[in-house]
Amino acid sequence: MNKHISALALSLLLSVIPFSGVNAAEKTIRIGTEGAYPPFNFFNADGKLAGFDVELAQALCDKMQTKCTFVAQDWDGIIPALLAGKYDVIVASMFITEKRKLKVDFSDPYQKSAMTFVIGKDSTLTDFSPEGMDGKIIGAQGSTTQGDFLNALYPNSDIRLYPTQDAVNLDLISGRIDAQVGDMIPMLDWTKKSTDGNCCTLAGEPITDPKYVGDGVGMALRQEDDELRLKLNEALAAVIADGTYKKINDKFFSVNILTLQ
Amino acid sequence: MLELLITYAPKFFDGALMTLKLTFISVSIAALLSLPLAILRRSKNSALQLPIRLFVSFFRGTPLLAQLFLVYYGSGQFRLELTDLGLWWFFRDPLYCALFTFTLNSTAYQIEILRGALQAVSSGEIEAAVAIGMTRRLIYQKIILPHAYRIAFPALGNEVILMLKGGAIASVITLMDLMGRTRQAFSQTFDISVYFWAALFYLLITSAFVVAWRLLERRLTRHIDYHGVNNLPSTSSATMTGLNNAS
Amino acid sequence: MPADSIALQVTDLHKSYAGIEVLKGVSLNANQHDVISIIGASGSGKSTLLRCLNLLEVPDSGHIQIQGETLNLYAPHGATPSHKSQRKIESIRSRLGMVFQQFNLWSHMTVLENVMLGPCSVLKRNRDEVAVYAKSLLERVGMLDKCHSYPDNLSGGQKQRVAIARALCMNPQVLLFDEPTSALDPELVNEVLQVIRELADEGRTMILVTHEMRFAREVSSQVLFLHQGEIVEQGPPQQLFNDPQSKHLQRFLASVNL
Amino acid sequence: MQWYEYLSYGSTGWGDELLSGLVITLSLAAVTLPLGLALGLAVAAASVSSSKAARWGALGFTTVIRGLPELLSLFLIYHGVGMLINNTLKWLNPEADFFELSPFVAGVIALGLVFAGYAAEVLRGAWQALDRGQSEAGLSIGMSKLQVFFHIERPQILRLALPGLGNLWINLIKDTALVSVIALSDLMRMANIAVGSTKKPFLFFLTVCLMYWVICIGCEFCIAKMERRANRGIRTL
Repeated sequence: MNKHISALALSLLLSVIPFSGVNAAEKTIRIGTEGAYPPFNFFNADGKLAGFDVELAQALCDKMQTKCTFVAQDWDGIIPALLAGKYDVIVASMFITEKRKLKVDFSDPYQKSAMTFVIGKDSTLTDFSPEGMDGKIIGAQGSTTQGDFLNALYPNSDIRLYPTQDAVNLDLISGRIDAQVGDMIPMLDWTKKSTDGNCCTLAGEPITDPKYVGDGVGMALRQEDDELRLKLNEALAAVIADGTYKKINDKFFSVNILTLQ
Repeated sequence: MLELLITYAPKFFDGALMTLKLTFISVSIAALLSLPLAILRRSKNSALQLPIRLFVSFFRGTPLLAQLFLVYYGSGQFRLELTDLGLWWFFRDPLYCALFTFTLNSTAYQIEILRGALQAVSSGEIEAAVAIGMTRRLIYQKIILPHAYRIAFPALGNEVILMLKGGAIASVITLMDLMGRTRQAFSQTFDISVYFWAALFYLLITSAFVVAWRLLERRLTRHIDYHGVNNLPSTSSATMTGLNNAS
Repeated sequence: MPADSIALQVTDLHKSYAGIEVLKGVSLNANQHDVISIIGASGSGKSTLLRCLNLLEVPDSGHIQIQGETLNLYAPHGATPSHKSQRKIESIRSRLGMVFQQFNLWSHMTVLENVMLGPCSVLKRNRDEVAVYAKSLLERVGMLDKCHSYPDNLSGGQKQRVAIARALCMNPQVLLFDEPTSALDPELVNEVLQVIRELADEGRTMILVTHEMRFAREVSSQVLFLHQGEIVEQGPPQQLFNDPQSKHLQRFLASVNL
Repeated sequence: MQWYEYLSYGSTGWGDELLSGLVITLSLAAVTLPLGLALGLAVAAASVSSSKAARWGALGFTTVIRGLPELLSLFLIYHGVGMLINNTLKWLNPEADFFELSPFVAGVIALGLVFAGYAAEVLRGAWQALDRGQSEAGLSIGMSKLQVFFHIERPQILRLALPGLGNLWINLIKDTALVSVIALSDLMRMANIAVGSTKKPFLFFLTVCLMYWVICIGCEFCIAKMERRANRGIRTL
């Protein structure tokens, strides 16, 4: 009797642990995001993930009528963890770049991409060309397109790469860095909406060179997951068409981030 | 795998230099600070002793990572006050912040090491010096300190290695040390072998240091009979034990 | 001599360390109630002989026989004994009580625990019975009042008396003493010798390595003189001490200043 | 907002998040300890065994573990072992689902290996410092080697190794902070998240420092008590 029960338990255990959710129809989609990139994805004081990315992803899941779980992952390891199968799709406002396309596939863009310089309000900087920024300290989040952009074009500036965008913001507030380069929308949001972002303002022309900002912002998937990618694209088109996208957009932003108009 | 090394070797090399710079500057300053503090720590006057004990306890009882965050990002919160005090230029620089934190941390550990070593100097030797009329200062100079440093030498070597390894967190405040370069290279290649190369680099540095320290130790302690100790196959590794926390 | 009166019989024991032969074929017989003293200069192999008897050192070759159990050793140098002979070795050891020069009390156990561990763990005897017996032995060596002390709080003489009680508690057929008083301060020697003397008077079979010549002379039924790994002379104490035959023994007795 | 409101318990304050991080930190350390200790004991046994291969293996293990920064070991395990397991699973069964090496498990493995590397040295030192006479006394009354180990050597090794192991335990608690870098929601990471949201780095980092400090002092106190217990009857000067 006991033997039977333990055998049963064992087989249950085996079926649950390594091969969880083999049944595709009932598969939960695991969504990876960073959780340190407000207002797109961040932890609220409840310790829960929130933000535009999170709400949009939830809307997509509702549309596809599947269950979704969210997983937070440091930006540095966000692609390796996808490849290792920690989650199935990254929804973390990731730019669609050529370099990333070597490793992952992207959905259709769900935001337009651009980068911008941000400076303190009392800053006297006006020239953001590589010459103008000679000898200046510029911060950006590491392992990002901003970092690649700075490393490639600003060899004479002191470039500092931080583990999180929050950390860059902190050091811009404290004046450790003269300027930072960040994604247009979160920077817009941070400087306009938050109390601590009040210190700072966008500066210079938006940076839109597709070499660095790519073709917009997309959801990243493993290259073999074509089926999920197509389903997500379908769902994305649907939530844009039925106005859900606009509702979420307006909850977080004053501009339409799909078009940046 | 080798290609990767060739591409990233110059950056690794830069990073290794930064790692060495961070370690040796902070350990050296800490060495200067820790001796007077260790002597004060042994004083019977609790007004002198207590703050040092608290200092040592705090820095040994909290993670280096938390200390670094506290100093770096914490000081950023007090920019105006620090500017008024004329200190902001110092705390503005991540390198200074890291050196400051690592120095304080290493000082705390070195105080404990020296305290133990000072205690281990036998009272008989000190009495003998008192008996021939040596002054307190002279006794410290000629008897206690040479002896104490000889006792502390292996533990101080361990402390340097702990700092070298502990310093690998410097990249969280934008310093591109060996670990920082490694993480950067990984984020560009997603190739796990980057970490293996970094491991090899670290092992090379630590082993080279262990050997150098042991040679130095042997030179400094030539007069002590090491018969049968130096020939143990395990002493090279024993030099690296983390036992310098022992109080 | 009737066979059943033989307590321990050792034949042709050889032992070398790193090519140097320390025991060159030693044989000895201990009958019931014998007290055998082994004397000799330091380095003559006395302690090695005793340690070989208890197999703390495994002899290279020879036979050890103890009431019903025989161990034949033909092992090549440095060979570890097989599992089967390991069991036999343990069984032989449990019948031989050993008292060490350095006491070797277990410092993490109380006096009583030290005495009780062997019977409880090796002989698997009932704890309560062992406790009663252990206490009676401690009383006999005059240590009952210290039975809950730890060894580090005892004097050397007290430690050695506990060590003797520990050996006795195994009910050994033969007691081995390895220079039991050499590590003691002079004023503590007598309290230990007194205990050993009482054991001899009781008729215990004992083998004793000692420097206390006067004591050896008083308590021994037989004395062996060991010189460079060989037994040069043996016999009753009066004969050996009063009428030494060999030059070595004469020289030795002169040097120890009886 | 006042500082104590930031630390309060509830949906506006971060007190509850910090406490949940503390639970993760402590459970990580508590799970790691027995595993690290067992592995350390095995390595220590190998380093004093009669097999030359085992001795060299143990020496290699301790040298590598103690020559690498803990952070690097953590990354190696987190990224490397995860990849290894997945490749093996894929190879065994191409249909297999991805196996996720959670940050917690990666942390336990990495910190356990680090702990074992140091603990092996402490235990080996204690083993070598044992008074051989005491083991001989055990053998001399016919105890088997196993009995000698269990009744005589083991308790004494523990006593001799306790101060060293105590230090390693405190180091382990502090090293758990590194796991925050690989996305485990431990105390350190919760503080980082709170700082990101509130922009009050000094307050939160000081708070976590004090929390670690209190834990470490508490542990030191307990270890001292255990040492006193273990040293019953041992005369120390």
